Amino acid sequence: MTPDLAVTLAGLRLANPVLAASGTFGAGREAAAFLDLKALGGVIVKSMTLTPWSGKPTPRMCETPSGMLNAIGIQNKGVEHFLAEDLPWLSAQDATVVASIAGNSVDEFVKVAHRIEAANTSLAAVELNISCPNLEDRNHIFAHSASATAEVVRSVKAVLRSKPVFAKLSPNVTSIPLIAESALEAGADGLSLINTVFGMAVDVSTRRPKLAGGMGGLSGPAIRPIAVRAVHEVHRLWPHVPIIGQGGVQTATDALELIMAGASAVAVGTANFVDPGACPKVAGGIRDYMAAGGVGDVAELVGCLKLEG
Amino acid sequence: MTPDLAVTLAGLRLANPVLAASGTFGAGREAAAFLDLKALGGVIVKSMTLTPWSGKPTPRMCETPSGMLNAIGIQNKGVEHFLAEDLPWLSAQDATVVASIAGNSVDEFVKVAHRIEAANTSLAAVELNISCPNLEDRNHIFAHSASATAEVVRSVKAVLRSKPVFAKLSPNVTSIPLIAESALEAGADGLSLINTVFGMAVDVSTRRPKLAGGMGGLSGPAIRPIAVRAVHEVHRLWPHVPIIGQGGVQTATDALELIMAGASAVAVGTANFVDPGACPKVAGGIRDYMAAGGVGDVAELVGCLKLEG
Amino acid sequence: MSPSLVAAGVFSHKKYGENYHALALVAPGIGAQVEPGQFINVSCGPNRDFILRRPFSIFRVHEQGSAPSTIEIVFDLRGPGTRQLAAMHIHDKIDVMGPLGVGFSIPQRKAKCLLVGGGVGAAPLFFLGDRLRKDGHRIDVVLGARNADHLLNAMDLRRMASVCNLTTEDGSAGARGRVTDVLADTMDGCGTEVVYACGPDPMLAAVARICMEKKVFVQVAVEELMACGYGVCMTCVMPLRERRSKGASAGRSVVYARTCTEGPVFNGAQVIWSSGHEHVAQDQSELSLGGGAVRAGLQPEAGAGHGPPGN
Amino acid sequence: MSPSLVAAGVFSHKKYGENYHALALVAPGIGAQVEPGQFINVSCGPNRDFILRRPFSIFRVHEQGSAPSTIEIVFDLRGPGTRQLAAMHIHDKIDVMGPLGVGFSIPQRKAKCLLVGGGVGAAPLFFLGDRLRKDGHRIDVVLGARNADHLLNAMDLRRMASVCNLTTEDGSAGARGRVTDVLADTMDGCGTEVVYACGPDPMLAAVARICMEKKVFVQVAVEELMACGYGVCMTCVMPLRERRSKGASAGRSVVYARTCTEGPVFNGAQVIWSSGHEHVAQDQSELSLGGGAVRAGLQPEAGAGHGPPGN
Ligand SMILES: Cc1cc2nc3c(=O)[nH]c(=O)nc-3n(C[C@H](O)[C@H](O)[C@H](O)COP(=O)(O)OP(=O)(O)OC[C@H]3O[C@@H](n4cnc5c(N)ncnc54)[C@H](O)[C@@H]3O)c2cc1C
Ligand SMILES: Cc1cc2nc3c(=O)[nH]c(=O)nc-3n(C[C@H](O)[C@H](O)[C@H](O)COP(=O)(O)OP(=O)(O)OC[C@H]3O[C@@H](n4cnc5c(N)ncnc54)[C@H](O)[C@@H]3O)c2cc1C
Ligand SMILES: Cc1cc2nc3c(=O)[nH]c(=O)nc-3n(C[C@H](O)[C@H](O)[C@H](O)COP(=O)(O)O)c2cc1C
Ligand SMILES: Cc1cc2nc3c(=O)[nH]c(=O)nc-3n(C[C@H](O)[C@H](O)[C@H](O)COP(=O)(O)O)c2cc1C
Ligand code: FES
Ligand code: FES
Repeated sequence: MTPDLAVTLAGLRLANPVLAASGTFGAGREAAAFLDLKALGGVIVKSMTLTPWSGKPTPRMCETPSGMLNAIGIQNKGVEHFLAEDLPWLSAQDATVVASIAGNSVDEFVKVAHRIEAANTSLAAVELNISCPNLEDRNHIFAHSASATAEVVRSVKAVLRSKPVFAKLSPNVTSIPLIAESALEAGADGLSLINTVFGMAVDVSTRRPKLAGGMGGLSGPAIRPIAVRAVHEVHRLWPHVPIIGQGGVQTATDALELIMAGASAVAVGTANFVDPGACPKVAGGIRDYMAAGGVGDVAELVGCLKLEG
Repeated sequence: MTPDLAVTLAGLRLANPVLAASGTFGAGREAAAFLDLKALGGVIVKSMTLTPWSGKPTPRMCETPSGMLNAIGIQNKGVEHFLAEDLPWLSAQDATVVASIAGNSVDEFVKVAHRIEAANTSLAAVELNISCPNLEDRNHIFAHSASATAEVVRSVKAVLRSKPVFAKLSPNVTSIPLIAESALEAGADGLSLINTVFGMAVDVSTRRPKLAGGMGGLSGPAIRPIAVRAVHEVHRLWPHVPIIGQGGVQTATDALELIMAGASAVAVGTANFVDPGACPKVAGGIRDYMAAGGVGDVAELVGCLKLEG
Repeated sequence: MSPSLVAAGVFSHKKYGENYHALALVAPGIGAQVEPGQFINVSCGPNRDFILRRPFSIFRVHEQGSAPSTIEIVFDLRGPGTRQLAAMHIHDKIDVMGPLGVGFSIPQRKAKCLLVGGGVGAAPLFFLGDRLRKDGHRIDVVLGARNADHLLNAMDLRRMASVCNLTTEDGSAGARGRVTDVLADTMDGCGTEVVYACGPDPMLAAVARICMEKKVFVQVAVEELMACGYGVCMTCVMPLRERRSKGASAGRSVVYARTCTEGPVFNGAQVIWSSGHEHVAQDQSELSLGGGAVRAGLQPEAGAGHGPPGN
Repeated sequence: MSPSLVAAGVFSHKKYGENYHALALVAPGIGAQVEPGQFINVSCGPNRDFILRRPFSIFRVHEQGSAPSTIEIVFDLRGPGTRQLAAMHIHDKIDVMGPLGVGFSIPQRKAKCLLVGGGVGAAPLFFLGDRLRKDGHRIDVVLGARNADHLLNAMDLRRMASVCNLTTEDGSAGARGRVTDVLADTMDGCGTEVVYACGPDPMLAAVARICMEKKVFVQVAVEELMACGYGVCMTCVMPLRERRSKGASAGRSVVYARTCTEGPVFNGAQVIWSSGHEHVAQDQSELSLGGGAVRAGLQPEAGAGHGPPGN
């Protein structure tokens, strides 16, 4: 029996459950030097905005124990560049592509969604990166508010009718289920859990923050327990909602933690920086685990966590 | 010039700014085999409750990248045992002692505070561990609600008039400053930042959570960036509020990150498990840093972080 | 003796069969004072995957004339920590905390002692056996393992034992089966008065049950996950039945005792063995309530034992 | 040539003076194709303190007859990564990604080239010098460092250079002062047509300014913090002045270019050097707005540049 790694999340069909996380794989071009993009479950491209964004000043990253902080500020060339340059190239590679949308207002999200819908492409799905400051609400992060989350999701879903939409939630909230609930009520087809954890580091010799932006987003193995918890919390309340788990995945074991907690697929982020071939390696390890344990379909593992003695 | 490491936080006088964190140093007895308790800035004892608590089933801990998860469930022998057995012993060692109170209702906090006030001891201060489930509010954690936080603080302050009270906040909230504000308005003399970060880990061979309790609290170096961020967020809004920074401190550099972000003192937690002498070593390293840089008084370093270019 | 932190030097590194590594350490101050059943907590060197020390029982103590005695530990490869220890060479330095815990109690009068060990868990029985023999007690042994390769240094035990019964699950050495299959007969045949057992929890539970049926005093050395090893973190607890005489709480009750400081050796009759993941429910209900284990289990939104985390 | 991941073998490990380690690596596929100014990204082994690779310039390439060419890197000890590399022995394996980045452009016609280097940052000038000489260009050198001990392998540069001026901050070798103190005179004396500079940012900024005043083409190789090294993370960016001709955005503008893929070699006249922690404000204002840098600075609750984090 060859294990079946294919999964479908709210219409998003993946050959295997391991995607590259947004912002850690560009639009696949650079990584293609190292691997065949078809070997990935999918590529979630760097978040795109309505107009090109230049991002934050440097230094934009620093390392922390088993992790890193980043404050890139979503530097990207905008949705038009994605549609004109990146997507056709990705399609030519036969890659499964998920677009990620970011913006500083609901209107910006909607306009990007509109462009994507109008372009009527082979895009497989859309992720909403709502861990952005909402300039219309005193810079509060969309994903930190149930109502702002709902507003973005509802408005995007109103124009983007042909693709499954995943809301990517922030772990920096009191209750992830509360935000998840409002995203789902607003029509999200699935959830991505989690974006980076807010953190900060200080250079004690210069007495300055190590990031020019002060605070940054913590990623890497250090946050994996937080991601597993988030996926578990949401999955036990909505077992049928597809979740793309992410946060600290480096190995197949890490991915299986998220899958058993309830993720139907996982995204690999920071680990791509060390090894552009991380995603297919993780998928291969999941296949080995399934083969060794006689698991025929990866779906059997989703949320299989046993809680009671 | 010998650097002056003594600090005073809202009347809490410490010979140096490095304390042992609650729950990681017992009541000092076991660690006393390895070091002189007077060498610590202070000992924050394991949280105590009105009656003895037995804690959660095992396994209660697991390791994660650069950190660990725990779910002890505040196993302790209760306030009477503390007052009758631990405190007299600690006082005989000339240790500076901070009590930590926990409870499952406001009433339980108040009753413990009352016993402490009535005992009229040499206790230096009290920390409120409000990262406990509130049984009167559907198990919600006190520290996750501004109003519940305020109620605990206000009620305790009403009976505990002779000691400074530090509210120990949880990082698992959307806005730490919002909770801090309500703790301060309710009369907290200072804040302890941060308690552990909620997380979870899965044993993929047994398909069970690695902790019997499912979720647990993440501590250790992995969470240091989260602690530094929390201290910074609160300090920049209330620069005069004394903060005991904690989360991932292993070395003097780690402690200085928190101090520069705005902590007047730091507490060392998980690092005590590896080295019971961690606190005085951290204090010694701070002294070396000050001597090398010509810093006379550690207070000069508190919040000295430079944000602008 | 109270524990200390010592920079120990690796004195020798041996292998027992395919699976077991033994490190002898020059650990000044520890070797002279350690008791059978006690353990040390070892820093395995810097590693990304873990931050804590690793506990190991004292396998043997070697007197070195006037030089400090060396202590020996034996271990199998489980994860990153034991892998790093297995890469240690003579003269390497290892940061050791010890001696830790409460060891076995030694009979006051001459007694017929049975040592029962499973796998590498048998390690402390060697040090214990040496001590019992020195004190003039009769020793019998039941040693079990998965297969012949995993029987820990059976030769040494055979030398000190009057009767030495081996069991392996695959029958590759001794009787096919588990130590508990031959335990009752061995006890009867030897007239055993005291049993000392170390090994995996399910084995210890079965040994304790058999001993209790036979009303033979049994001491077990348990292995629990430990964060600190010296008594401050409360991760390593075992539920014990206790008889209290004082006031309101008089009668039978259950307490969580710290394996690292109140153990790792316990009276086998007192231990409440877990069945699978969590401890036997009817015993748990006797635990004093708190924000932790039991109450949270009653909350509808959290599965039993799966309440909000509490430190 | 597109980069690849290679398990490289350590071929030799030398020291230059007290401070610099040089590792020659057999890195099949990389040595034959790498260009001066390119770099490799090295996994320094498992470590608790960091997870990312460490970038190093190609210091030299050694032809090995029919065997694959070896590449050499040189580095000083800064933190945990370089400490681990410094502990590498011959035959150890190192996981290497490369070749990465865009190297120096070589003059199309014979030219008088001046190489300017500071500290260990001078590393890529050795490989570049070899190439320029092979192509028949004249080479002059200005090499500076803190003290004589930190002058990177000055002998080698002296051999290839027509003029070689050394500077040290303490005067322990060459002229007392900095490379920029002797740069203009050297350029005048040598009739320099192209300048290649590597070293710390403030040195590069000063070199670029002097060259721009003299209207001499200057290429700089910068070192920025890098998370990925191959173009996907956007951490390593440098602000560059760009001239655009297209449509609405025509005119002068500023872009953040990736050091790892669009650099590390840039036209020195295009780079906007940072003054201290952040980049010069008036240039920043020309960056296209977004959730990031500039707008957040306008928000009252967040200090300039200290807005909410955004990935
Ligand atoms: C008092 C005491 C004495 C011990 N004596 C010995 C000994 O003499 N020889 C020996 O080989 N081992 C002994 N152990 C177990 C030993 O501590 C573990 O094998 C070791 O910590 C594993 O570390 P690791 O990093 O290699 O593996 P990890 O990756 O930490 O663990 C691998 C596996 O081993 C299990 N494990 C880890 N720690 C323990 C533990 N403390 N007890 C039981 N299982 C554990 C884990 O759950 C996991 O499944 C003892 C444990 C205790 C508490
Ligand atoms: C394209 C490129 C080429 C390089 N070539 C060389 C070289 O040939 N020889 C050499 O010795 N070094 C070179 N560096 C710098 C080298 O990468 C760092 O010294 C190394 O990463 C430090 O790692 P560490 O773990 O030892 O120290 P860390 O603890 O990571 O850092 C120690 C200190 O060095 C600084 N640092 C770390 N990384 C960089 C970096 N990428 N650029 C500048 N400063 C940094 C840190 O800010 C910190 O202050 C190059 C860097 C880049 C980007
Ligand atoms: C440098 C960097 C840039 C990122 N950029 C984005 C982004 O543009 N959009 C987004 O939704 N997430 C972004 N992320 C978050 C990742 O997609 C991922 O959710 C997070 O890093 C956790 O996964 P990891 O621990 O595997 O990295 C970024 C992360 C990093 C480290
Ligand atoms: C095993 C363990 C038990 C703890 N028990 C308590 C407790 O009883 N009360 C409390 O306020 N905090 C408790 N904490 C939290 C610590 O005091 C500290 O805030 C936290 O661990 C972060 O610091 P660290 O990263 O240095 O460990 C506990 C932490 C650990 C690891
Ligand atoms: S291991 Fe910490 S109390 Fe036993
Ligand atoms: S280092 Fe990642 S884009 Fe340059």
